[in-house]
Amino acid sequence: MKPPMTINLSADICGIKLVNPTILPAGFLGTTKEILKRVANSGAGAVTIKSISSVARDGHKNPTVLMYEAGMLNAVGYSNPGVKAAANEFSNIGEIGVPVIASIIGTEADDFLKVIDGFGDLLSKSKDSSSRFSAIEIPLSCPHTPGFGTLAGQSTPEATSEIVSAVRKKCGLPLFVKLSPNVPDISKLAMVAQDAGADAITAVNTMGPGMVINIDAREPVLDFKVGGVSGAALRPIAVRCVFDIYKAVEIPIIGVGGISSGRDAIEMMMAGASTVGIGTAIYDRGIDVFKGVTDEMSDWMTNNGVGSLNEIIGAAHK
Amino acid sequence: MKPPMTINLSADICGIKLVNPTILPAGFLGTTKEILKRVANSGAGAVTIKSISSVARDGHKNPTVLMYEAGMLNAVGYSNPGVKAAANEFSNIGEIGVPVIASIIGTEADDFLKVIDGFGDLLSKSKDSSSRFSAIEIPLSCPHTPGFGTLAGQSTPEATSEIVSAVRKKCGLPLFVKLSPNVPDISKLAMVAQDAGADAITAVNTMGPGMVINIDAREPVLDFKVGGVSGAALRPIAVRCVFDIYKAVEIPIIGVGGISSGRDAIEMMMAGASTVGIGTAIYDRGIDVFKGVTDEMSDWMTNNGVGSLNEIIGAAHK
Amino acid sequence: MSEQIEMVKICKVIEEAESVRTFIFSHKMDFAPGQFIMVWIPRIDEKPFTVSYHTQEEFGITVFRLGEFTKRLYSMNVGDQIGVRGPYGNGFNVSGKACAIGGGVGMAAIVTLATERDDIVIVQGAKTAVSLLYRERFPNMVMFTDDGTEGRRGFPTDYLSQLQEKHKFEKIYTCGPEIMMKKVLDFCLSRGVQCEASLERYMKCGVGVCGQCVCDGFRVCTDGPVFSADVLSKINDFGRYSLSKSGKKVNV
Amino acid sequence: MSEQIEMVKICKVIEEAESVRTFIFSHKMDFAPGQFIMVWIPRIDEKPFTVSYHTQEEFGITVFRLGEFTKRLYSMNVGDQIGVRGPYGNGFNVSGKACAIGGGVGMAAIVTLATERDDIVIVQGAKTAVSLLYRERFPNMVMFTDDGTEGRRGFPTDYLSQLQEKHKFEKIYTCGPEIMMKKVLDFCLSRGVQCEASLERYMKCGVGVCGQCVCDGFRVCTDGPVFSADVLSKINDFGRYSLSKSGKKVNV
Ligand SMILES: Cc1cc2nc3c(=O)[nH]c(=O)nc-3n(C[C@H](O)[C@H](O)[C@H](O)COP(=O)(O)OP(=O)(O)OC[C@H]3O[C@@H](n4cnc5c(N)ncnc54)[C@H](O)[C@@H]3O)c2cc1C
Ligand SMILES: Cc1cc2nc3c(=O)[nH]c(=O)nc-3n(C[C@H](O)[C@H](O)[C@H](O)COP(=O)(O)OP(=O)(O)OC[C@H]3O[C@@H](n4cnc5c(N)ncnc54)[C@H](O)[C@@H]3O)c2cc1C
Ligand SMILES: Cc1cc2nc3c(=O)[nH]c(=O)nc-3n(C[C@H](O)[C@H](O)[C@H](O)COP(=O)(O)O)c2cc1C
Ligand SMILES: Cc1cc2nc3c(=O)[nH]c(=O)nc-3n(C[C@H](O)[C@H](O)[C@H](O)COP(=O)(O)O)c2cc1C
Ligand code: FES
Ligand code: FES
Repeated sequence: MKPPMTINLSADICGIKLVNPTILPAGFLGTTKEILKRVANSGAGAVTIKSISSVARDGHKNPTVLMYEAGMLNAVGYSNPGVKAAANEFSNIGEIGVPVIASIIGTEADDFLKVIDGFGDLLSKSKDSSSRFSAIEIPLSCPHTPGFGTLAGQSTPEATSEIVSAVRKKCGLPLFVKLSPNVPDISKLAMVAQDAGADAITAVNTMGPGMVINIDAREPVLDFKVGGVSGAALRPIAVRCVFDIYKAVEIPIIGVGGISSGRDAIEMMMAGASTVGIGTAIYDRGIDVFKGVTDEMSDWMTNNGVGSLNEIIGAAHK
Repeated sequence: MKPPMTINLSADICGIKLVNPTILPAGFLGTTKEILKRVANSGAGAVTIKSISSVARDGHKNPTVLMYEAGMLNAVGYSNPGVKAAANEFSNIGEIGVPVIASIIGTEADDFLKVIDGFGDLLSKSKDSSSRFSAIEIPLSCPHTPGFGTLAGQSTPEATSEIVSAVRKKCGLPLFVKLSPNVPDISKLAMVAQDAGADAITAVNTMGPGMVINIDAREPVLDFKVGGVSGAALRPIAVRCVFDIYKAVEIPIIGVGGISSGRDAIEMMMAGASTVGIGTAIYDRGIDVFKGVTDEMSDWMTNNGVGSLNEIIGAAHK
Repeated sequence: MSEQIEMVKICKVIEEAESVRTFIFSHKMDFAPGQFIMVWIPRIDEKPFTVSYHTQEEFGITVFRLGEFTKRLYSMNVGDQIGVRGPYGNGFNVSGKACAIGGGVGMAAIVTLATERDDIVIVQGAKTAVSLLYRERFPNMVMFTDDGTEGRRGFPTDYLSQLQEKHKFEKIYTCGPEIMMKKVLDFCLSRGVQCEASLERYMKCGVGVCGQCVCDGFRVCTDGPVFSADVLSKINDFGRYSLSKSGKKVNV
Repeated sequence: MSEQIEMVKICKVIEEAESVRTFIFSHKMDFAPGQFIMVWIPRIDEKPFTVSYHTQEEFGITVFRLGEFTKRLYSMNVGDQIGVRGPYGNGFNVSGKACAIGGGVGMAAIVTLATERDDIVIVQGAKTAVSLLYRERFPNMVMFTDDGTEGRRGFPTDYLSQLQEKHKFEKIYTCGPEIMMKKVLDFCLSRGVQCEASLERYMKCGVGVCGQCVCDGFRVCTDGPVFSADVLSKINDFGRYSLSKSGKKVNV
């Protein structure tokens, strides 16, 4: 009999150490420090705050979130209390206990810089890593909020380059650029982001947008009519995006889209992701999904004699 | 008590009369006249032949089709016997008993014309409608076959315009242009197709492409690695595309993507489709899905006092 | 019902009090007292409402005319259609000799609980007589009004010791203004009586993903809305903060 | 197993005849005799194979070394991995006193049927002695060889009347070269004996959507591969045409 294996699930993204590769992505539950603590305690390797803009936004009217049999649609519309309130909420960030990623949004490059200013020391590289965010993430890819993401043309190579460069100059923390799957050539965009100074690519944001109509009401269900599609529907698209990006760039990838089991997480990592985001699966599996996925990964690794994540990352390219 | 309602399910697309709005889309089962007869007898209002190129193609190696929990991936790669064999197979086309749509493909505009030539009288408007195809469909939108569709740039406005114009000049039959959901602006493309002479828009082809990796094999499952995504995963995207196109053009729309129930079909029609394609649902519900969907539509219409499809088409825009 | 919104027609409207109406739908629903549904008025908004009436064949909600959304809902008539999804959240845990103390919107949760457990002592507090709810459904209800126009004068929480002496409750349920619930909780903790309170927070998704309704590390929509005393006593936000529509922390 | 491809390891290899091997996998499978699975060799191809061996804990396939794909498969060893999905298709309908006539690849379906129904008379035809399969598993098998090197000389179909006189079969199953199956069918139709034949067609999806395997209005992968006499007698393509990889009609 073989001796029992030691499975090492620790992950690394741009030098940030995670006890496991699962990350809470932006927009899920990241409204307060206390709820992020709960997610961390439930097993997430890292967490992301809900995207923050310079001033408060109410977002779209409800319904903003909608389940359908193959996933979820949402048009939350970036509701957030603005950077001032957020900076206050996330002071003493070290209490959360795992690395925290700051997702920030803006309409023009300048807006992103205002948010960085607003967070002050929380985004200052010179601070001790336990008293600040571990990384900054800029989603250039929301498909349902006028003024932001794809609706504002932020997913063109030109805009991506401009915004990434500006943020890069302003903030010394690891910079993650979150891309949309709804672009003609995601590898190219990843290369543009890399060249402009991104330290990692987060792939992907929601796809579409899509629409669900309630036929008895004869109306689209989401108040904004259309919303980004996440969950199982998105997974094969996200896996293909990560696979393509892995071939194109040197920087690591955070794979996000429809992951809900250990097998799904391993699939995404074999496509090339170094860590994985888990959002929509919280709906089905609860906040414990992070521990569930990690346990399932560990079981598969044990059964397959795989001791560490390095043997998995990019394995489908060989 | 109200008198029992008469439900009229008959549909019209470019003057072609259908007993009901369900259509077998290209690529499903359309290999022989006999199998199309079976589909027609199982309740389809119209059927489409598997896309035909000027010369025979073996397509991609297997696996070419793959189910996953939210839909289907395929990279069939346009296997087809070429137009000569197809013209032979589909002689006496009237036997099929419902309108038959000829899906034709090519790499350059010229190739499309060769296929039209190859079909001869079967695509001649001067022939009696029961001894020829009822319409011609050109998919400019396959996401997984080198030389065709999106991989050949056929979904740019320029290429769309060029190919549609060329086919328009050559063939007098109603011309359906099938679009990809993976384009930056599908309304614009629909307008370009309309301006170039399209009589209807078929929306949509498969999305993506996507990828599924078998983690135990550490390999993408499809032999072509990536494939177009259809089924439930695609439905909200398809509904949104149809909704957008309906606002943009005057010509009718054939709505395709993830329809598997009467409610799904009505949803697609409320978004703006005049008729609907049903493909992937054959996997779950069998060939009888056409009758099933039609019966379910009829039940809903009865319960909601809706007598004809005209009251449904585009209803979500009001 | 389920995750998908279902359109349901109003089959009955009951005038409960000034600016308060109950709407009944003839629609089956699997339901436990304390759960809520999301109510959609197309093109307007979608908001959470406690199920206040429930039989084998019907369910109902009680609407307090407040802002834009409830004005629309309040003015609806028999035959009008709304969309509903749910029910969501947990329900009350029923056990032992119990009392249920409610006020305002909170009474909705109290009455379905009392319908299932007819030995529960129901206590209602209101500003004034015309605001008292569900009097016909529960003739034995113990009533308090701030102005003494009906029942006893004052807040129910002022008489907690007295009630407890008399009935020796093993458990007290409460749903209503958070200040009232906080007092009930403190009372129960000091007396070693079990307690469950149903919280209200601004909600969006209703299914535990958006983070809008959080109260410390809990999602009111999914982990609640009913919480037990031992959890509540650890929730710092209880009685203090909630998140506004944008996510800003505001005082409750 | 299921719609998802599962990777399974070869746990045993059996030499059946010249260029024919059976591969056994220790993997459970819900299965009815006559069904097939799709076998995937990553980066090579994926093709249909009849399940030729089935117990509670194991299943197996018998591989005839023919072209590119079967050469690869044939040369695999214990511990090697392949992907499988399925089983697909219908199975045989078991009833009455029966005979099963097979030849070549077709024997795979015959033997799992005979394993479940040990009263079936098995008849095998082969070119020559070394091509005969499964002799150890079924010592009572009636054998024919074209060259008379083992069993009777000639085709099983030449002796159909004789066999029928002797055994008075209520039903005859057949799987093998289509010309053989066509003869069995014609015989059964003329004698009023029930008949089921298992067809082989080029397959791609295996699940009834691509149209590659069609035979008149039927999909061999989903409506078949087993068809009854009344259906077969109406299929014009049976014994005549199949579709090549591109979809071209070719003679069988
Ligand atoms: C679990 C739960 C159960 C509820 N049950 C009932 C009920 O049975 N009957 C009833 O009349 N009301 C109930 N409410 C409150 C109700 O959802 C809103 O108060 C109501 O929709 C008021 O909205 P408005 O647009 O009319 O007024 P607004 O002027 O928009 O709001 C008035 C106040 O209601 C609250 N509110 C508004 N929108 C929401 C929202 N989306 N989620 C939560 N609170 C909100 C805020 O505190 C706000 O200050 C419940 C709320 C929750 C969280
Ligand atoms: C329902 C069914 C059950 C089968 N069971 C077995 C079995 O138990 N054992 C076995 O050895 N073979 C079986 N086959 C045939 C097997 O799938 C192929 O013959 C085999 O893969 C040969 O492929 P090749 O690449 O080695 O040879 P090739 O040179 O490619 O093909 C040889 C011949 O095999 C047939 N063939 C090839 N590919 C396919 C395909 N994808 N689908 C169907 N026929 C094909 C063609 O008639 C071709 O002329 C079965 C086929 C079907 C349809
Ligand atoms: C309700 C909801 C809200 C979201 N909000 C944000 C957001 O604020 N910022 C962002 O970058 N991504 C946001 N996303 C996208 C997710 O972070 C994630 O990229 C996407 O949902 C795919 O992952 P999943 O399938 O695991 O959910 C949101 C997604 C959902 C469903
Ligand atoms: C296996 C398969 C083969 C297909 N082949 C073609 C094709 O040859 N030509 C074409 O225009 N579309 C083809 N399509 C796309 C379908 O016609 C249809 O647009 C798509 O599947 C969405 O509809 P559905 O979700 O109902 O399947 C194919 C789709 C599948 C799944
Ligand atoms: S309302 Fe979204 S988490 Fe509770
Ligand atoms: S193999 Fe595709 S329909 Fe049978």
